Amino acid sequence: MFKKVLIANRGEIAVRINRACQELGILTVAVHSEADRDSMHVRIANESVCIGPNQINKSYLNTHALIAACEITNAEAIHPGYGFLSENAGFAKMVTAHGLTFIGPKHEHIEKMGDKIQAKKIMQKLGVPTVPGSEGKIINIDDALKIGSEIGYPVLLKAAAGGGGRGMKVINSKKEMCDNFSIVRQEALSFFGNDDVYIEKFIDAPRHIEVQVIGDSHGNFVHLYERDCSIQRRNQKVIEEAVAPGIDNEDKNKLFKTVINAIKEMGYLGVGTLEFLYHEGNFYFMEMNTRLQVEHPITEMITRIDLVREQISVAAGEKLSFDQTKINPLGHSIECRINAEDPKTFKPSAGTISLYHPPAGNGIRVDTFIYSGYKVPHYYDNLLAKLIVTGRDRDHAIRRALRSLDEIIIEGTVTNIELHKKILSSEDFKKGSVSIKWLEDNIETL
Amino acid sequence: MFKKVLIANRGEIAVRINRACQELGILTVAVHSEADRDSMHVRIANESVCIGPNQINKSYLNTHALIAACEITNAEAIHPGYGFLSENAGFAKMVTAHGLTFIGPKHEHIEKMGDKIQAKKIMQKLGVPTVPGSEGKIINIDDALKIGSEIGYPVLLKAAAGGGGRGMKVINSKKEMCDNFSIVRQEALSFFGNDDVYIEKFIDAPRHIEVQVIGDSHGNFVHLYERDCSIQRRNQKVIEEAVAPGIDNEDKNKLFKTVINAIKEMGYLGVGTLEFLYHEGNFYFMEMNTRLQVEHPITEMITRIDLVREQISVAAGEKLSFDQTKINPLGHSIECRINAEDPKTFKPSAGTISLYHPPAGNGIRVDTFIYSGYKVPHYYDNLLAKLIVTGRDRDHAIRRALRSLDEIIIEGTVTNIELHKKILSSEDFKKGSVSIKWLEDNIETL
Amino acid sequence: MANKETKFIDKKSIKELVDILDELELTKLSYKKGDVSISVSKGITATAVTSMDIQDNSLSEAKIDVDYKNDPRVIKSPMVGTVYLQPEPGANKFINEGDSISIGQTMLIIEAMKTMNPIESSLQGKVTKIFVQNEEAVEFGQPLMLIE
Amino acid sequence: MANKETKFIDKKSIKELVDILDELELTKLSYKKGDVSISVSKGITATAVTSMDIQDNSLSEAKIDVDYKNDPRVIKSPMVGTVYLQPEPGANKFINEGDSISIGQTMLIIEAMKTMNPIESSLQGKVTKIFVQNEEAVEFGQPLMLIE
Repeated sequence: MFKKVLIANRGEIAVRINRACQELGILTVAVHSEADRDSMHVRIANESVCIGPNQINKSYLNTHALIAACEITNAEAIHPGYGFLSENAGFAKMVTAHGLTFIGPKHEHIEKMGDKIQAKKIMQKLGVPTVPGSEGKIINIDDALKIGSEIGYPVLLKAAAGGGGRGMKVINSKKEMCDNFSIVRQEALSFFGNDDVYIEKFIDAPRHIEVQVIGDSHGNFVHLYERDCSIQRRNQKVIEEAVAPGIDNEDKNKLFKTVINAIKEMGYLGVGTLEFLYHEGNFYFMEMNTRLQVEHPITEMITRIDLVREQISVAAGEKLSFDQTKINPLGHSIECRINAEDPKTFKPSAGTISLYHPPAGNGIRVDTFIYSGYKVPHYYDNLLAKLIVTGRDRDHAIRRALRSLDEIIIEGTVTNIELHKKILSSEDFKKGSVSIKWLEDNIETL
Repeated sequence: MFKKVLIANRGEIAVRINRACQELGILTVAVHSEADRDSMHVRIANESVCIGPNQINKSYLNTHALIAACEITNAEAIHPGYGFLSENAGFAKMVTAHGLTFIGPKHEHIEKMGDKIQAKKIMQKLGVPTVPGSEGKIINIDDALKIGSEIGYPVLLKAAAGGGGRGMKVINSKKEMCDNFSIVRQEALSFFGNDDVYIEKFIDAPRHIEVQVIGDSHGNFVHLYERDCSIQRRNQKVIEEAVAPGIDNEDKNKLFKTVINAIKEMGYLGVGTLEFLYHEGNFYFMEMNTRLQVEHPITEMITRIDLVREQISVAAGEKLSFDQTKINPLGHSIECRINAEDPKTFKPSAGTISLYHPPAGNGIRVDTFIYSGYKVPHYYDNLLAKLIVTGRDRDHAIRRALRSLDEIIIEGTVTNIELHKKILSSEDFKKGSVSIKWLEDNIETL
Repeated sequence: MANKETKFIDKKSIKELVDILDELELTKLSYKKGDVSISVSKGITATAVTSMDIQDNSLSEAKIDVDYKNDPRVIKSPMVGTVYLQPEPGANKFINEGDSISIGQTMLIIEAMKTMNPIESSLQGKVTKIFVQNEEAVEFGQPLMLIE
Repeated sequence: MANKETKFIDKKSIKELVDILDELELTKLSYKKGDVSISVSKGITATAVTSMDIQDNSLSEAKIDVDYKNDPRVIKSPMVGTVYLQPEPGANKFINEGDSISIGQTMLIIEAMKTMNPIESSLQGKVTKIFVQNEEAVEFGQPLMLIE
C-alpha cells in the first residue's frame, strides 16, 4: 500500500479521498490554489502545498506543479478525484513516466473512452448495447443523409470530442440535416478543437441509467449495480438514486453480464461508470467515465463497499476485497446535490457561509467541505454538499431526504434546497421512472 | 399507525425519536422545561408544549403535565425515550388508563424487570444463565453467611432496588460479611427506600455484553445480536461496540437461543436489552432494560434495522418488518459518547457551544442535539453527542473513529474527545476483549 | 420647536448610547424609558441562536408578545391544560377585561386530566388584558391575564 | 394629508436609522417609540474562520512571518519545487544576505520535475533577508527573498 498520496483536487471530493486515505493509514498531501488556503481539504490533510494562483489552469490543472508537489513531499501516487485532470490520459501517462502511480485506469483506457466514437465502437464490439447510428465519423453530407435515412429521423448529430451534453443537435429531417451539418462541425471545431461528428438515433425522453464497475489487476471484475440519474437540468445531474426504480431485474442482469464481459475484455483497472440511456426496456450505451463519479456514495450505501478505498487498493496492486457474490444491494439510497445557486435564475452563487448545520441521524450521510465561516470562492464549481440518505425502501428514503432537507441550515449563500424539496415531494418523482426531460419540463410548476 | 406522538424526553434521544416519527409520517409533539425552550428537540418537532420549570421532577418527570399535554395536542401515544419515565411502570399504567399508548413494554414487564431479585428469578426459571447466588432476598446475617460459604467468597451484596452500579459491595470473607451486612441494608433503605438485599458470586474483571431484543404483539421475537459495553468509568458506559470481539459464535448462539425463548415466554413487547457479565466463556444475566438503550445505534448500523421505527410500529400493533433470518450483521460499529466534562476531573460541564462542526462522510453517524450557538443547560445530563462509526471490520471502524474524532469541533465547552482518542489508540483496546475494570485501571496512563 | 419635540428619532440619545457602548466595550446595549426603547449593537454578533429560529412551533410564542413573559404584572399558567373562562357553559365569565380582581379570587379554570383546576389570582388590581380564549390550550408559563 | 400621516411604513425614519448605523459603525440598531419599532442590521460577521484553524499543515506558513506574504518588496516562488542557492554543490551562492541585486539577476534555482529553473530577480536593491534554505522545498507564492 502507498505510504503517501497526493490528492489533485479540491472541494468535497478531496475531503472524501482524504478520509479514505487516512482510514487506510496513508498520509495525505493536499494541493490548493491561493484562493483555497482555508478550504477544508487543506485543513484535514497531513500536508499541503500551494500549487498556483486562483485560475484552475494555473493551479488544479497545472500538471508540472502537481508532479513537483509529489517530488517535494515524496508522495508516491496521485488521486485525481473527478473533473480537473481525472480523465486526462496525457496526465495519467506523465504521472506514470515520473515513477508515480496514477490512481485511476490505465491511460490507454482513458484515451479510448475519451473519444466518444471509438468508445461506442469498442463497446459495440464487446457486446454492450449501443444507440443505432453511424459506424464512425461522418465527413460529408451525403453519408450523413444516407445514415439519416437508414436509422430514421429524428437523429442526433454529435461532436466526437463533446461530452456533458455539449456539442450535439437534434436533426428532425433531411432538410435540417442539410442546413446544420456544416454548422455543427464548425462548432465542434471551435469548442473542442476537433470537427469529427457522428450520427445516432435520437431517443426522446429516455432515463439515464449508469452501471458502476471496478476491476483489479488480478483478473477480478465486479459490477455494483446501477444508478438512476434522470433528474437533470441542462444535462447536470441534480438527484441520483440507487437502485433505479421500476426496471426489470432480468433486463438489468442481462446488461450487467455484457458490462462485466466488456471491462474484463478491456482489462479495465479501477472504478468506472458506463452510462446508458434507457427507453422502453432497452439500454443504449452513451459513454464510459473512467473515474470516480460525483454520485458514487449512493452505490456505497446500498452495497456497503467503500469505493474510494477499493479504488486506492487496486491502484496499489492489491486484490478487490470482495467478489460479485458479496454484492447484494440492500435498501434504497438518494443523493441530493446541494449547489450554491439562485433558486430562480440558477446562477452560481458565492459568499461566506455564516452558519452551517447539517442534518444527521440514522441513514444520513453528508459529503461536504463547507463549515461555518467558510468563504466560498467564486472561481470553482458550485457544489456545496451532497446529502446522501438511505432507507429501507424508496419511499422511506424519500421521507428521510425530506426530513433531512428540513433540518439542514446553510446561511450566507442561496442554495437549491427548496428545489430538492419540491422534486422529492412531487407525485411524479414518488411514482419513479421519470425521464431526463422531466425536471426541465416541470421546473416551473413544481 | 399513530397520527401524533408525544416525545416525553429531551436531548439527543428526543431528536432521534422525532426523526423516526417524521419518517413514519407521524406528527410530533415535543415537551420541554423552561430551560429547554431553544433546545433542538423543540425546534424540529411539529408542535411543542412547555410542561414546567427547569427541575426535572417538575417538568420531564411531571406525569400529569405529560398526560395533559397529550390531551391538548391530541397526541395518541407517548414515547418515553431512555431515562426519565421510561422504566416507570406506574407511568406506563397511567398512560394506558388515559386511553393513550405507552411506546414501550407492558407495565407488568417493566415492573417485574425493575425488581432485580425478581428479574433474576424469572430469567433463571426461563433458562437464562445467571450469577450463582441467593434465591431471593436475605433478611438475616445467618442466611447471608450460609450462602457466602456455599458459593465461596468473594461475593457481592446487592440492594434489590439498586442499579446502574449503585447499591452494591464486594464481600471478601465471613468477617467482612458480619461487618457489612446491616450497613448495606441501611444504605439500601436510605438510597432506594427498600432494604431488600441479595447475594451473588463476585466475578472479577468480567466484560459487559448485552443482547438487543424486540418483540411484537403477533408472536414474533427477534434478537439483534450483542453489544460489548465494557469500556466504562464508574459504571457509566463510555464506548460501545457491536458485535463483541473475540467471543465464540457457538457460545453466543446458545445464549441467543435462551434469550429468545425467555422473551417469548414472557410475551415481551417492544425493544429490550438483557445485560450480561461475560467471564471465561460464561454469560451471567445481570438485568434487563425494558427500554431503548443509549447505544442502540451501533446495533442499527450492523443490522440495518431502524430500531426506533420498529419500536413505534410494534407499539401501534403492527408486525415486525423482519424476522430472525433477515438479521445478518455486517461490518463493525463503535459508539463514542461525547460528554461535556472536564478531561481531568470528569466533572460535568455546561456553557454555550460557540462552534459545532461534526465529522462526516462514509460510515459516520452523529446523533446529537447541539448546534452552533446552543446554550447547554446545566440542569440535565452531560451527553452532548454520540459519534457512531461503522467500518468493514473492527480495525477499520477504529481508524474511522479516530479520523472522525480529529474532524469534530466542539467549542465553548470542554469534552472527553481526547479520552476517546486515547482509548481507541491504545494497544489493549485494539486487541479487544478488555474488562469493565480496564478503563479505570488504565485511565491515568493512557 | 414643537416639531422638534415630536420628532420620531432621537439621534442624540442613540449617539450617547453608542458612546457608552464603546466606553464599556460592550457588543450590545438596550435602553428603555417610558415608551421609547433603543438597542444598539457592535462588533461580533453571535448570530447562530436566532438564525436557528426558523420555525416557531410553540403554542403561545406566536400569539403573545414576548415582553409579557417576564412582566411581574402578568399571571402565568401554572399547568398544562385547557382554559375555561366561565364555571360552566352558558354561565358568566369569572372575570372580564376591565374588572377588578382580588388575591385568591378565581380567574379561570384549567382542565387537565379530566380535572377542573380553579386558578386563583395572586395579584390585586384591574384586569387590563386577558390573553387566553375560552377552551384554549395553554402550556406551563403561558401568560393568562395582565393585572395593573 | 391625514392619509399621509397614517402611512404604515415610515421609510424616512428607517433611512435615518441606517444613516446613523453607518455613521456610528454599528452592526445593529433597534429603535422603539410608542407603537412603532424599527430594527436595522448590517454586515454579517463571520466568527468561525479562525476557530477552525486548529492545525497548520502547510509547508511555509509556520516558518514565514505571514506579514511578508503581501509585502511588495518580497520575491515569491513562481513554482513548486526544491531550492538551490548555488549553481552546483560546492560552488558559491548566487546571492548572500547583504548583497546588492539587479533586475534579471539569478537569485536561486528551483528544481521541479528534474528540471533546473533559474529564478531571476524582478526587483533591484539590497537583499536583506533570504527566507529559504538550500535544498528546501517551496510551494507557489512562498517568500524567497526580501529586497530593499
